Amino acid sequence: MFLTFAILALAGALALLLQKNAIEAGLCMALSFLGVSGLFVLLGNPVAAALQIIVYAGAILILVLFVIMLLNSHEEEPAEVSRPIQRWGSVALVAVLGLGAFRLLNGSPALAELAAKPVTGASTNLHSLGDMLFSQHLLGFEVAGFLLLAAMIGAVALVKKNL
Amino acid sequence: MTYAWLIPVLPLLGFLVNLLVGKKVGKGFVTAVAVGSVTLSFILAVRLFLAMKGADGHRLDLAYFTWMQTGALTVPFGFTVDPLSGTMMLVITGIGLLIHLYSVGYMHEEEGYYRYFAYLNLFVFFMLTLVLGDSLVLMFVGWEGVGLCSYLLIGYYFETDYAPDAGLKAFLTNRVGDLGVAIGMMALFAAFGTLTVSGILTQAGHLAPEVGFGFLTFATLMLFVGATGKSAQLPLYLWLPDAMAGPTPVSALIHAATMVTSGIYLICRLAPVFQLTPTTLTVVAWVGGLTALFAATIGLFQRDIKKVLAYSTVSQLGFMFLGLGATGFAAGFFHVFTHAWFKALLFLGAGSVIHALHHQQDLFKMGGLKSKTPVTFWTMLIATFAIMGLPPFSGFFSKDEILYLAYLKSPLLWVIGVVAACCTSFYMWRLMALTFWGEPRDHHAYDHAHESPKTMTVPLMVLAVGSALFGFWGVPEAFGGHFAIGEWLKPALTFGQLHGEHGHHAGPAIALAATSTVLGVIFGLFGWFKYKDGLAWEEGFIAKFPAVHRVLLNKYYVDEAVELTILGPLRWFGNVCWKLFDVILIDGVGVNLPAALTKVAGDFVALFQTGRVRNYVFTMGLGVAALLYMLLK
Amino acid sequence: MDLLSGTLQGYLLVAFLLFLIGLATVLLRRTLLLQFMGIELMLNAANVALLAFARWRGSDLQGTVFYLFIIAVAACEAAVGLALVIGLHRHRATTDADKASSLKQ
Amino acid sequence: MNTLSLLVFGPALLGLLLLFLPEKFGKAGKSIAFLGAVAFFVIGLQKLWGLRADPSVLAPERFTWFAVAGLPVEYHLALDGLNYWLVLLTLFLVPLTMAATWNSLKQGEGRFNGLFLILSTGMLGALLAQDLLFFYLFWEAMLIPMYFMIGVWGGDDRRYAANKFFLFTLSGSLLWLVALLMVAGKAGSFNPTLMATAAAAMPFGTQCWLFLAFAVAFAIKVPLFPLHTWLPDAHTQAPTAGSAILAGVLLKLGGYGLLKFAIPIFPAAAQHYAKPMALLAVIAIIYGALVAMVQRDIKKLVAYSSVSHMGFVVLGIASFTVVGTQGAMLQMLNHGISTGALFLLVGMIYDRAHTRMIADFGGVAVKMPVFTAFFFIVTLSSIGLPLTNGFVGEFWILNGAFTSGFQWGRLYACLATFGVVLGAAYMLWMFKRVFWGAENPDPESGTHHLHDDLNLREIAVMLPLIGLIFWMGLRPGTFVAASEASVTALLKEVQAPAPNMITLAPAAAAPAHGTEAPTPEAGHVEEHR
Amino acid sequence: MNSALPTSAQWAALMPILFPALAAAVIPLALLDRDAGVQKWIRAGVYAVALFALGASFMFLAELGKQSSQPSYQQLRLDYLAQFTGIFIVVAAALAVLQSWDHFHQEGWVKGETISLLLFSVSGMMVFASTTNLLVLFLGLELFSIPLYALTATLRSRSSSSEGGLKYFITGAVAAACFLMGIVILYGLTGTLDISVMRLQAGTPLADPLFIVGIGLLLVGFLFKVSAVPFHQWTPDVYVASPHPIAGFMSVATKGVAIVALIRAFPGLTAWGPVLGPKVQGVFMLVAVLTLVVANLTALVQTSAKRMLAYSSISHAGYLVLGLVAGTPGALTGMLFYLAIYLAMNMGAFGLFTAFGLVGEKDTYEDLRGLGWKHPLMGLCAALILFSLAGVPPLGGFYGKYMIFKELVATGHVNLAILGVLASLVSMGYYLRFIVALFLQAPTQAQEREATEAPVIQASLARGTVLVGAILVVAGGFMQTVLVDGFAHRAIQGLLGLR
Repeated sequence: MFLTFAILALAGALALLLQKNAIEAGLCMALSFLGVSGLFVLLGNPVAAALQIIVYAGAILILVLFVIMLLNSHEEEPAEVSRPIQRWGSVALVAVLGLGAFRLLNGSPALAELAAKPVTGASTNLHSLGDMLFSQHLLGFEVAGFLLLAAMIGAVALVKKNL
Repeated sequence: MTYAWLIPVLPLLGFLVNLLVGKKVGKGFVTAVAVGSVTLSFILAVRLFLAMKGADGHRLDLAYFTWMQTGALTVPFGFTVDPLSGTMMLVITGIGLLIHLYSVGYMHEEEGYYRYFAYLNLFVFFMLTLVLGDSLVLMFVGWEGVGLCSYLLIGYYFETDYAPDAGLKAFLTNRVGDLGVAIGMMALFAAFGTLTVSGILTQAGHLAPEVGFGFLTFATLMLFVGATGKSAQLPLYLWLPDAMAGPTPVSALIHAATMVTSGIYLICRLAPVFQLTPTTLTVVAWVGGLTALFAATIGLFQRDIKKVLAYSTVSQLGFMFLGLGATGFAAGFFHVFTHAWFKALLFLGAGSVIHALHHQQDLFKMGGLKSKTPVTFWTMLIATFAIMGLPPFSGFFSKDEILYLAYLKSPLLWVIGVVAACCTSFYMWRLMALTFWGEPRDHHAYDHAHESPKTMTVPLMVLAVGSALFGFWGVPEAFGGHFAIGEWLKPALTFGQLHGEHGHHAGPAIALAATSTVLGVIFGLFGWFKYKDGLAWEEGFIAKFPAVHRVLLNKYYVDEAVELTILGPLRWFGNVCWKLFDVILIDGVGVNLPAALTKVAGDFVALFQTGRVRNYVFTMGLGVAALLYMLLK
Repeated sequence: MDLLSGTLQGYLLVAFLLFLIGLATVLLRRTLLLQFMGIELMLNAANVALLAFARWRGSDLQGTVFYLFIIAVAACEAAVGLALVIGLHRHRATTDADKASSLKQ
Repeated sequence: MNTLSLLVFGPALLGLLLLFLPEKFGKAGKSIAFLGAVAFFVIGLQKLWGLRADPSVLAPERFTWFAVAGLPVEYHLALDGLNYWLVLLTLFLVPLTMAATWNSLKQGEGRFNGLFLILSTGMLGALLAQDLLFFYLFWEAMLIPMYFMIGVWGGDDRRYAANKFFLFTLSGSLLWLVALLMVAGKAGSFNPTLMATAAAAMPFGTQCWLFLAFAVAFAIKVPLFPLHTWLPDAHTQAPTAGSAILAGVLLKLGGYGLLKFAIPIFPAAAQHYAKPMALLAVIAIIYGALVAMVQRDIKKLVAYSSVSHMGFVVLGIASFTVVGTQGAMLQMLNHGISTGALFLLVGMIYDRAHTRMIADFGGVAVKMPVFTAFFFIVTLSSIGLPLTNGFVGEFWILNGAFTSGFQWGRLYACLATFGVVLGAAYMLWMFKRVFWGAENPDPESGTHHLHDDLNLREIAVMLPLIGLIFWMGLRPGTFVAASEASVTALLKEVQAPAPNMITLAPAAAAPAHGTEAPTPEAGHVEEHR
Repeated sequence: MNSALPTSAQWAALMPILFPALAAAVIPLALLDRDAGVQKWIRAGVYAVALFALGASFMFLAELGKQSSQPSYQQLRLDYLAQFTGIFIVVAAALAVLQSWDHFHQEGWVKGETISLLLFSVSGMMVFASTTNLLVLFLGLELFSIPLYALTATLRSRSSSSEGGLKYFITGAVAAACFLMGIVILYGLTGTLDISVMRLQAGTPLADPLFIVGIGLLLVGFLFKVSAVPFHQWTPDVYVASPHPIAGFMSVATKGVAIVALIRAFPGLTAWGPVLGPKVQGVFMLVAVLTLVVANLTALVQTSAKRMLAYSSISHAGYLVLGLVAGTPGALTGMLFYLAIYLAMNMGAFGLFTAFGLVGEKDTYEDLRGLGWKHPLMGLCAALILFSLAGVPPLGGFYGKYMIFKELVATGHVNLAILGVLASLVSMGYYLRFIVALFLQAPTQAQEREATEAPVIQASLARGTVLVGAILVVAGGFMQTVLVDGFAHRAIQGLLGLR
């Protein structure tokens, strides 16, 4: 199961990377999100899985697609200048970082120690989550509220029609 | 002796008064101030001289205040009057007075009359400081000061092209010499710990002569370098002929009678120290001898009457150094003394001629003036006899003493001296013949020629008397005298110390004197005969030996050589320093290049600021990778 | 250790790869909207790692709380980011990141 | 208010006020500044003159200013033998320069003089400060007013010159700051005495590096070859007042700093580097003179002459003898007077002719005899003619170097004398070309634009300077008496080698010694005392 | 489940943050995009509210400073360092608000949401600076970043504005993602979100490579906000695109809180153990060197004065990071002092543009020609501020550098100190260029003409702020003891537990 969802998530992401059409790329992203949410289920966290679908795939992605439609820019515009350094440099950079990540995962004793421990604890439920959120993380919650408000005001300020 | 300080200060006051108000108040006042101050000064000088003569050991030390005092260096401000400086003092004020008087007539038409007399007074002040100063530093004040006055007076006609150049040349050449004096002073200070003359001489008495090249030799040689500058010896004689650009009385006073002899005075002053350094004395003798010959040969074919006299002066100064170098300090000084009279006379006579011919200085344009300017003629004749060494005129005794001592030092030096003396006779008679005999070659000037006014002729006559008679002060024993001047100067020259006695009158004194005198007379007559009727002989000589004549006329091309080998390279090097080192290397490479490189580096770094956000992220990514690598390494 | 089975390392690998793919999208794609999606991917990657760690930390609830906040942040970024894209599109009629390079040097 | 504090900070306060004066009150501002400067001079003279025998009797003003993280910085102003005359010189030159350049500026006169007053605060503060960080503050703060004086009121190339001046000087002092912090950190204080103790405990190599950092900062200010190239530009481009005060006082701070801080803190290193320092000084003397000789601009010529003259100061300091150091002290004053006067004179002729090119002149002596006389006297002072001040300083320095405890002293002293010759060469050559000869026939020439001789104001400005030139030449003791004790103590403290006097063979031992003396360096020479 | 209302002590911790946030929430109600017909008194009211909120916040913080209590609420802890930072932010924001009144009126673009966003950002910064909990830290970071993204692009009539905003957004989001990833890794390996607990907690694998990567990614987030090289490239573009007061605020406050957060996260060299400590120091060293070199060199070749100031702010980050390299309490104190002066200098410097009435894209040196003489007071302030930026004594900027260099030298980093002074030398080059433009160059004829035609510039508030900046800069030069001992010293002592 893990492999399936992992491949789904990664394949979706990779497809997004390689996709020319913005809308199709959006759909690929949705696919990737689905894979991720599957992973969350495997991690015993159905709440997160649900939120992933609802908020990410449901809200954010739709927002992105909306904007794509609005701007009517489905296809990537042709490049004015090809920038091989940027392209191949980026590829190399990502490859090196990927290699590093791979080695890191195999070379970290602390991680191995942690992974070796048995998985304990029940899967997350909403009730305990709410409790936690409104007691120990009330501050964070408030800050997040302000954050959303600020983002809203910002977005409004930025896209009003009259210049 | 409380008045002693007035002797130099009076001329200084005269200078200040004339410079500040002279322009406005008129020539009468200027004359009164200038001549008056020197006259007073002269009178006081005579009094002081007599007081000194009566004093113990013929010596008066007058201390005024401490001039400099720091660390181990103490320089008092004070005067010393002894036979040496006393005699010089009299010569300066005396001849100075005469020349002041003469100048009243000579300069009466000049616009810068007040300026001229102010400078002249200043010169007297500095010259007196030089001879009276009881420390080397104070002497140096006078030493540089007379150079300054010489500079100012040479450049008196400052609107012209040549006079400022000549003045500059004089000052700078003198400065080169002064450099030697400065180094010499430092060396003497290092050796003796004091710079007062008495202090140095006292200690010098306890020292052994220095064989070879020791520290003292270095010091005395440096002082001698200074002397060559001031007294126009090889190789620093170059300025003196050019110095004739100044008014003629100046040439007489400064560039013949007084300032140029200060080199000899300096060496005499420090005679006990020079005694300790035979190497230096040898150098002095040879330089003197060679200068005498060298300048005399140049003098042979000069056309400018003052140039002839100038080279003659250089040559005579060479004789004096020859005398000093042959340990005849007294003899050298004797020649200074006699030369002061007859050379001043010659110059003033020449000035009189020039004045008569309305500033005509070219010998080839003169002629036949014997009758027009009789006083001038006769007085100059006396001076000519003196300079050619005809007995019993003054020059005979002094020159003969020098040649005799030179013979003792080295016969070759004697030969050189005699050749130079012969040349002297020749060109002097050439000068006389061209000026006073023959046909006038410039009729216009001749027709307007007239004898000079009294203020000019009286000094001539006084000087003529001096030229004729003062030789008897130093009649050598060979001629029945007892060299009185030597005895007189002895306390000053030996400072009561050991004095390297030379075997006086051991050699063929009379024979030598006779030889040189006869040769001199022969050459003098030769010159007179060849020139008394005109320029034909010289033209023939030029036709026969054009090269020799050209070389001599152009003074061996030394000026050109100096320009080519010293001044040119110096300027070139200055330019190199400026354009190459300063502008290109230090400023360019050292200052502007780093600045420019920084700019270029900035431009280069700015290239990475492409404005494309993907690049920014890429750079960040690289940064992350590098950072993680550093941390994990 | 088998990365392909559901170990902690496996989840982290997925997370890292997602992260890098997101980064690659930002680096390689010129369309601002795609770059924006890449950023969302990167945030998501963090989510995966976070929840995986939380699971191995005894199903720590803090992780899920954090996850909630991250989603909120992602939403906020989406709002502002998309607004910025629209703003730029108004002026330049483009969504090409490389063409938005008037500010430089 | 305390005297020293008043003298230091008073001008700046007045200057700041003047900066805010509106442009239309420029003339009034100028007068206020001048009166203020005169007042400060009078106050200074009145309070300080009586102290000239021993300035250190004046109680220092001292308290801890701030101590950030354990390193206290003191507000410490004090008069001592080394700074006494420089302080008076500064107080004297500021009003004098203002008066001399009364009509030189076309605009912003009030502000210019305001900056001038601020500059004088910087200079006085640097001279009086006894705490090194305190000194550093003034040292750097001086740059700012000078920068504006050059940059705003300067010649055509003023921006380049001002920037170069600023950055060049700053580069040295910034590196110096690092060294300063290093020593002060070790000493726990910026007090020179404590720093000297701390420095002495460091390895010799470190001391050398630190000394170099100190010396370079000061050498730039002096300026010592090859760090001098900012000077010609700054001098040439600065307005007259700027050049005069730059030459008059600012350069002195380099020599003063060397003597006051660099040498006492690193005595061993300083003596280790005495030879290279002296060598550079000799090069500066000759090089400055050579370059001055080929200049076409009078002001630039004078600027390079500064390089040459200040080389003497360094030579004197490097000699580590009382005579040489005292000579350096005196030479600093001399240079302040005579080069300051030269710049003022050049300014006077520039105001009339609007050119400074030597070739544009000729025959000025006919048109402006009084000016010529002044210029000539100052020239004489500059070339070190005896009886003027220039001679005494140079003579002492040369003597000091010659008898210096270092073996190279004699050679360097002899070489340095060439600078004296060259000095006469370039100054008099310039004098000849500008003042003598026939009047320049070109109707566009500078001489042609000279219509009037110096006015009373200008004569009044020059007279005190001329007076000082002769006073200092005749009675130098007045001006170095204050520093004699300080210098002697300083040299004793740093254990300078004893002067190298010569002992000659006495008469009895004559034959034995005579032959073995090929050079003046060897042979009879032996250490004396 | 202690979900009861906060106690009064807890309120004390919250109030300084809540005031700006509430004001920010209220302001849009009055003035959300109604600029066209809005009454002037409403505008004034909005600004007054903003200033009131900031003032209240300031009062609270100041009051806290007098007491010895350090109130906390949940993950929030208003210790002395937080108080210092809070005051720092509030002052910067207040100056920015004052300047923006003039600036936006000059631009003809007065919008309430700008002020609102600014205040949100202030709240976010305070949160960011007052916590050691990484979760809250992240939220604070986003709360101040996201409004700033929007603020950068707030002048939407200008195309460069939205471009700048977008660049800020993309780079910022990537950095935030890295930061987040770092937090997640750290959390995963230690099980706690509190960074101050983390390094002291038993069993923390301080030398584990994954842990180090977490720390590294955390560093990336901080360094991005500090705008240290190589995470700096957004800075100039964003500052140029922003309105002048906002640019000033960003340059000061963002960098300030990020530096404070760095001080919190890396208080001294030994904080992270013997392995990681030196490595982090090495990173700081490299970053500082790169920052000093690159920023100063690039600043030298700019033609836009504002862009130059942006690079200059990057280079100041370099000096600040040098303080971290030294890492001694003295150096950290010096950094705080530096920040205080930097606030005055940079708010003043950016305020100059408003004070001179340079609207739109007029921010090159050419546009500045001769202005120093035209406005003498501003000219003098500009000179003081610029010389202070360059670190010329006796101005405040010098002492900041002095304290940092002193500690650097004392800890044996003489090379870095030398590099630092050389960088100062280069920086002098470009500050001088600013001064040259202000004083040493006469305005062009076109500028003269324009100046006579244009209406008189009304910028008394902005000029006031510049004056305040200049006064602070001078005060920093002469009363450094008060500043250092009064605030910075105590803050660091409190942080390091030395009291």
